[in-house]
Amino acid sequence: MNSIVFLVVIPLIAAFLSLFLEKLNKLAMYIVTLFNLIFSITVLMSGNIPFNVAIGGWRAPFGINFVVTDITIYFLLLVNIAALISITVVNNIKEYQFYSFYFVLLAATNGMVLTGDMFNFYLFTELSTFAIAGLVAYKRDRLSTGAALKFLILSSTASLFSLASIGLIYKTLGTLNFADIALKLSKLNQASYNLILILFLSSMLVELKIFPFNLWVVKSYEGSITSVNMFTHGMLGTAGIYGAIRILLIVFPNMYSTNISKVLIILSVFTVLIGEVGALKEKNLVKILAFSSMAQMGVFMFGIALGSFESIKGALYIVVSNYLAKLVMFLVTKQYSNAVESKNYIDMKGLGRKYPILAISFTIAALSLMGMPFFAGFWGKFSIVVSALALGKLSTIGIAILLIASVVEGVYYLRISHTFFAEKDVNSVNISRVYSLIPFVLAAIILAIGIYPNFIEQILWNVIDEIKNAPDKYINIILSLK
Amino acid sequence: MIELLLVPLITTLVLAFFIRYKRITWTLFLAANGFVLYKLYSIYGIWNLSYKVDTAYKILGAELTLGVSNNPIGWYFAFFSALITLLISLFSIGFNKNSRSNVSVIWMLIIFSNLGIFFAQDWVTFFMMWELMGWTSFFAITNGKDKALDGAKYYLALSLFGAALMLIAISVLAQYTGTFQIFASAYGLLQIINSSTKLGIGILLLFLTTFLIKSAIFPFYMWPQKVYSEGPEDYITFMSSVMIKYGIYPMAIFIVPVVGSADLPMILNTGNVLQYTIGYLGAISAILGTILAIFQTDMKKLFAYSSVANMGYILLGFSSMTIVGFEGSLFHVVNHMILKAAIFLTLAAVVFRTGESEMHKLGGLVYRMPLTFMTFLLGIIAAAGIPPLNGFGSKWMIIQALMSKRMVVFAIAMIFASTGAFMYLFRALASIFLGQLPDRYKDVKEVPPTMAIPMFIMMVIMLLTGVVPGVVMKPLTSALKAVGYNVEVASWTTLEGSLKNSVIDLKIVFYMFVAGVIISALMYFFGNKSEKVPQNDNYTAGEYPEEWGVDADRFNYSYAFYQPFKEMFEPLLESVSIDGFFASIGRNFEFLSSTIQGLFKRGEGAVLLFSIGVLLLILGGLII
Amino acid sequence: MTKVFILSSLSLVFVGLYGVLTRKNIVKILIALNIIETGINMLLVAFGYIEGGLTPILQSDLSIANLDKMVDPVPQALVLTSIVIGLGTTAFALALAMRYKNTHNSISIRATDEEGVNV
Amino acid sequence: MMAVLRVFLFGIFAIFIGLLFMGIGRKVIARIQLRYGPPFYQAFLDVGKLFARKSITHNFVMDLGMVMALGGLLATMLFVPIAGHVAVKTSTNLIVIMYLMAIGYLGMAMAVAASGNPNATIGVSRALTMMLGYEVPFFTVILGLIIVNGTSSLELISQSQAGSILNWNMIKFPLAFIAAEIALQAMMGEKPFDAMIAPAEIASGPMVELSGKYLGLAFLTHAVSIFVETAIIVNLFMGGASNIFTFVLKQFEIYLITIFIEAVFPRFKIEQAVKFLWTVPIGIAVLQLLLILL
Repeated sequence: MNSIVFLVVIPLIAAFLSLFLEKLNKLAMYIVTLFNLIFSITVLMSGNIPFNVAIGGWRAPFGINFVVTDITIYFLLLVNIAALISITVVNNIKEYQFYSFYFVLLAATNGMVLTGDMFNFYLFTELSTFAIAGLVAYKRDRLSTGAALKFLILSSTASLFSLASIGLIYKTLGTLNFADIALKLSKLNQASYNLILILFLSSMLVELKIFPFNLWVVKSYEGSITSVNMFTHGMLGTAGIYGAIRILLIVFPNMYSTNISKVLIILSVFTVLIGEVGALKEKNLVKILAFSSMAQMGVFMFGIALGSFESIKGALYIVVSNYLAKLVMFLVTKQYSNAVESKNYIDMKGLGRKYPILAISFTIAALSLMGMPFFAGFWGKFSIVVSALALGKLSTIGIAILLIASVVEGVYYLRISHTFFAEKDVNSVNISRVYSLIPFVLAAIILAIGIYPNFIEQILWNVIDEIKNAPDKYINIILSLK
Repeated sequence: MIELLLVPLITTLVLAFFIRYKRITWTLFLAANGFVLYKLYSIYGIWNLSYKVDTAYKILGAELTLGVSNNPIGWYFAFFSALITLLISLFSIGFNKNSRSNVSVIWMLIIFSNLGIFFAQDWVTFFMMWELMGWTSFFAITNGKDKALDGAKYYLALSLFGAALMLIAISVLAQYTGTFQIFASAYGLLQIINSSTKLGIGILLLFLTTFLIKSAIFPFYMWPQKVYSEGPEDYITFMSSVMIKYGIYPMAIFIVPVVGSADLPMILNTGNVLQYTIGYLGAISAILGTILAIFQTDMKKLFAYSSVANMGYILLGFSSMTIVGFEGSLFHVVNHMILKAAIFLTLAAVVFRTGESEMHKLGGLVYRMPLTFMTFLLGIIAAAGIPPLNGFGSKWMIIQALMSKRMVVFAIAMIFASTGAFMYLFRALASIFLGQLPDRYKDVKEVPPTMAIPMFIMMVIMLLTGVVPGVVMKPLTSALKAVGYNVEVASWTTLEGSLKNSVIDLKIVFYMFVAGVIISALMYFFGNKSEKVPQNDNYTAGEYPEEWGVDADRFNYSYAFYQPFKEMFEPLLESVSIDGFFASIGRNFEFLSSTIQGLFKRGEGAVLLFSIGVLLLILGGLII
Repeated sequence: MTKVFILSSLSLVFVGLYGVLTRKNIVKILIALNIIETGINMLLVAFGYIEGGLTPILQSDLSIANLDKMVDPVPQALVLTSIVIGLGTTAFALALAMRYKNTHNSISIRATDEEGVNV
Repeated sequence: MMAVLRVFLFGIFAIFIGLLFMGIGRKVIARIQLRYGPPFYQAFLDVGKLFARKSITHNFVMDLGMVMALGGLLATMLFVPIAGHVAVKTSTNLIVIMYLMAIGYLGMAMAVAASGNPNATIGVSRALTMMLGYEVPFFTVILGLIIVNGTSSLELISQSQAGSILNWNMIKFPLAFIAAEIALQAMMGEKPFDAMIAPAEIASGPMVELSGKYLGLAFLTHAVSIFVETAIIVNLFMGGASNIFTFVLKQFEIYLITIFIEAVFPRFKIEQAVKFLWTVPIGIAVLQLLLILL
């Protein structure tokens, strides 16, 4: 399966070509994205997962390699599906820059998920933030320019930290391959281990939107167009989550014996609190979604930081629910805000009565984010709560605060849903019913997971299994150890 | 068993499809409720019915199983709530003819959760249904109206908060007992209380708080008035009669058995600490609810507080922890369901015809809506707990239980509340229906038959349960017997108290009342004829103000009805303002929210905060 | 010698960080970022440096025999890549800064992003 | 048939005794106030005259309410043991009696409120406020007695005091008796607790719009309520009686106390009355309750 490289190469070639394609860019965007998606599905179906591709024939610890395991392929699919859904809302964009940046983003996020090498991960991360900054700046007004610049400065600073961490890893272990690092890290002394982890973590937390690394979030979301929001959420965000799972859980599993995991618990609780409370008074729907996605990442991080397999499973449920729900919400926001030419949700009053499917999808997504039963988010919340209560005082206090924050979340989300359904005449507004389709399907998936979790449970256990048996399922495959 | 849950669910989908056709939806709604009632009737006595779903979802190392089962007490709650719901849904057909929004879809979903709550076999199922009920209520209350949003938000926040507490409680309990089954975990909790008291009581209090929130007991008594005053009236009828009992049901099957058999420190040899906690909460709710109800000017708010007081009675009955008190409480649950439904239906009818819910703007409606008046009259007689109607029996049993356990404070609170009930109930009666009819309501008509029939049936039911309490007590006592309580199945008309020689036969009470009325009616007919004259004949002393070019002013004494009384209590009520406390929580959150928004709005400190974050991590990782 | 390299590169990092944190001018911030980057690059090169080592080019048998005396080439390759990335970032950031100047009429990072408000 | 006759006789008896008491009461008050006063049978004459007059009504609620008022009180009266006799065999439960009494008051209140006169409604509002004032101390007293006797049956409580006068609850629990007496004063609506009638302020309050047989029914209601209330006190505190004559005599003693107080006291404002009822009699009753419990 050496052809897996095409997932990165083809979008990169497309990025170059986009300079010349002009009007064909949109078509190219669809073709490349579909290619990526279909290719990933083929890989999933081919049945020879897990496998390891050594680029240029250099064997694992020395060369650059792409790895495809269960986790990889699921996240690959998530990234590419998000890409496909997001580009459906791209219209009337003529500038080739947008398309170039998009292709770069696609290549970078695919690369982030595929790579088995620390330095490449850094490179792809840098590339994707670069692309996102460019896409955020697309609107060319004051807000988006400021947001993009500030995001760029923050992420460059952060990436330099991770570069330093990579240098340290190379200095101490003499390798940059994930599997090799994982194998050798345990021999490292505690202080160096912690320093490496801290430096790397601090750059990764920027993408994971954890407070206090997340000051870019709200501005970037507010300043960019909806499709870019969906890129940020569905592609960059998902790839970042993949990074967190791969690197924290498989490469640095010893983290849980240090105090860093406790600091992470505290930070994630703060993130949730700040995200939920910040959204309480907000009127701009996009900003609300930004705050909320921050909070959801906090919940995810909380689950990861707890470190029990059940809580990780809960965190993964949260990822799935947040992934689907936010896509739905951005799609709905896009349609509604276009219709009333405002992002203030109060202006969207009454739209739900005329276009109920969009509003119902939004409500379902919101309920899932709130962790309501019969929706996907509930299983995540339930797992995290149960495991948090078993893990001592800090996590108990943490989960209590998290639950109270979810009350706030419930209030502001259902307030929005209510506004959609409120009584008001909205005859002048017109939205094509076609746009209801994707939100509806996504919302139906949320509902299906909520009611019948068996299917997704199986997949998540595969993921957990890989984390649990990392030496067998990941390290040895790559290093071809028997 | 499963079709009982599936039918409401499928109906919800169908209703959602037909949401724009009111006639179809409400008829379907009625039919579904009819089916539910019939189904419930047919599963009476088959206590081994159950339905289980095995999921692959792993929690606490085991795969989760969700299940519903036909448990006797749950059946008792479910059956009577289904009966009331059926009547309300009949009323709704007429009531919703002109409404702009259609609440039936979300209401059907609530009925689904209603059945789920009453039949849940394990805490997870229970919790799922509980949460479902919380957010669906939010949408049902607002029903597209902005003015209802505040109350609905308040309710939502409280129920989400309660659900969060319950989730914690369920998880901790499952960790220690290893099971999610409700009855098994009750036993487990008892053992936890006996081995490590603090933890056990902590879990119990978490559960209790959740249930108190839903049943509007003391610290959480504010939501009914906020919600009832703005929600759609027919749904509010359902809410005030049925939904407010959701907190009582788990208390009856879980809290009461555990508290009753736990080995805890006693107070004055009459009851343990938790028993008194429950009792005091109930007593405060009963008294506070009564006093606040007396001061309301909005009739829906008045009856909202009356609900608070009634929930207080039920808690008082529980706190006695005797079988009579327990039976009395459960009996009062159904009685309150019936009489509150009857009262709120009449209020809905009044609002339907006049569009007004401030009592002092109404008056004299008895001239125009006699049937509504009669229903209301019987409703308030029942609510006041006056014998030939149904509120009496249960209140009597509760007082008996309290007296036999020598819980004097609670007994006095109970009497205070039920005497106070006369005050607010009569005030509502006088202000809405009696007195002089304002000119603007001259053309008000009696409600149409679809609305009149359920009201009439309500009257019959109230009288029936008042005179023949066996129609409720027989299923109740059989249910209690089926779950293992040591009780005799009650007879049709007698109620048994717990003191010496305290068996009352409500049939005799009714006969005596009839005898009294007959004697008095004889007196009445014995007297000389009376003549029916219009109000002004007497009121303006036989003169005709129109002739002098002035209109006869119509005024009722109804605005500051209990002003002297209010002045007595005002300082007290101002000093204990729970509402202010909750409002200040809301304000603090909003202030915090603006601060956070400010932080994220500028965004230039990103790198600084980033560095702080790194320092924190270093602090955690390297130094500590 | 390596220690001197490491220490000087670390001091560069902190100087740069100080610049990023305290400067208001965007161009100065970007310069400070570049200083950090240089520091980190130097750090990486220093990690691979061996005192008195050989150039890591395989040209004769002699060099093969002295493999362990060779300077590690990997960090240098990494640094080359990261310099390229840094260049790209700086260029892009400067382009954005130009637009920032146009839209905000200021190159202070503290300029408000709200529409229609003059600085 | 026998039972029906019995019930009927009890009713007539109560009305007769009540009216007689009212008449005597008026005479006694007049004598205390150094007036001559009407003859002791004046109440019968009044009622007779009122029933013979034509009257006016505004709606059916007035008729219904007045019938309900008298009917409710008569029903209550049938539950009260009179010298050991009860109209029908029941457990003469005190709580039932207390609640049944309320239906009479409710009917009365409904009828006068339906008359549409604000003065009447003001009167009712005061009466109900007063009711909250006296029910609480009265119940506190009853609660003590119920706890002592372990029963809420009025008949059993009165039987437990059989024998010498020292067995009377009046002697055993004097504080309770005092509290009950004060509450009784309010219950009967006599001075100083007659703010609900207050002719000078609100034109006799509830009675303002009543005429003819409606007023007559109101009179009868008042008569029966006097009978019932005094009978309850006699049963509770004076050990009932072995024959009806003694019983009525004891009732009369109780009524006389009320009348004496009525004759010499001015009127409380309504909030003063409630405050008084919630401090003095409740304090006494609670003291008694504590003595009983501890």
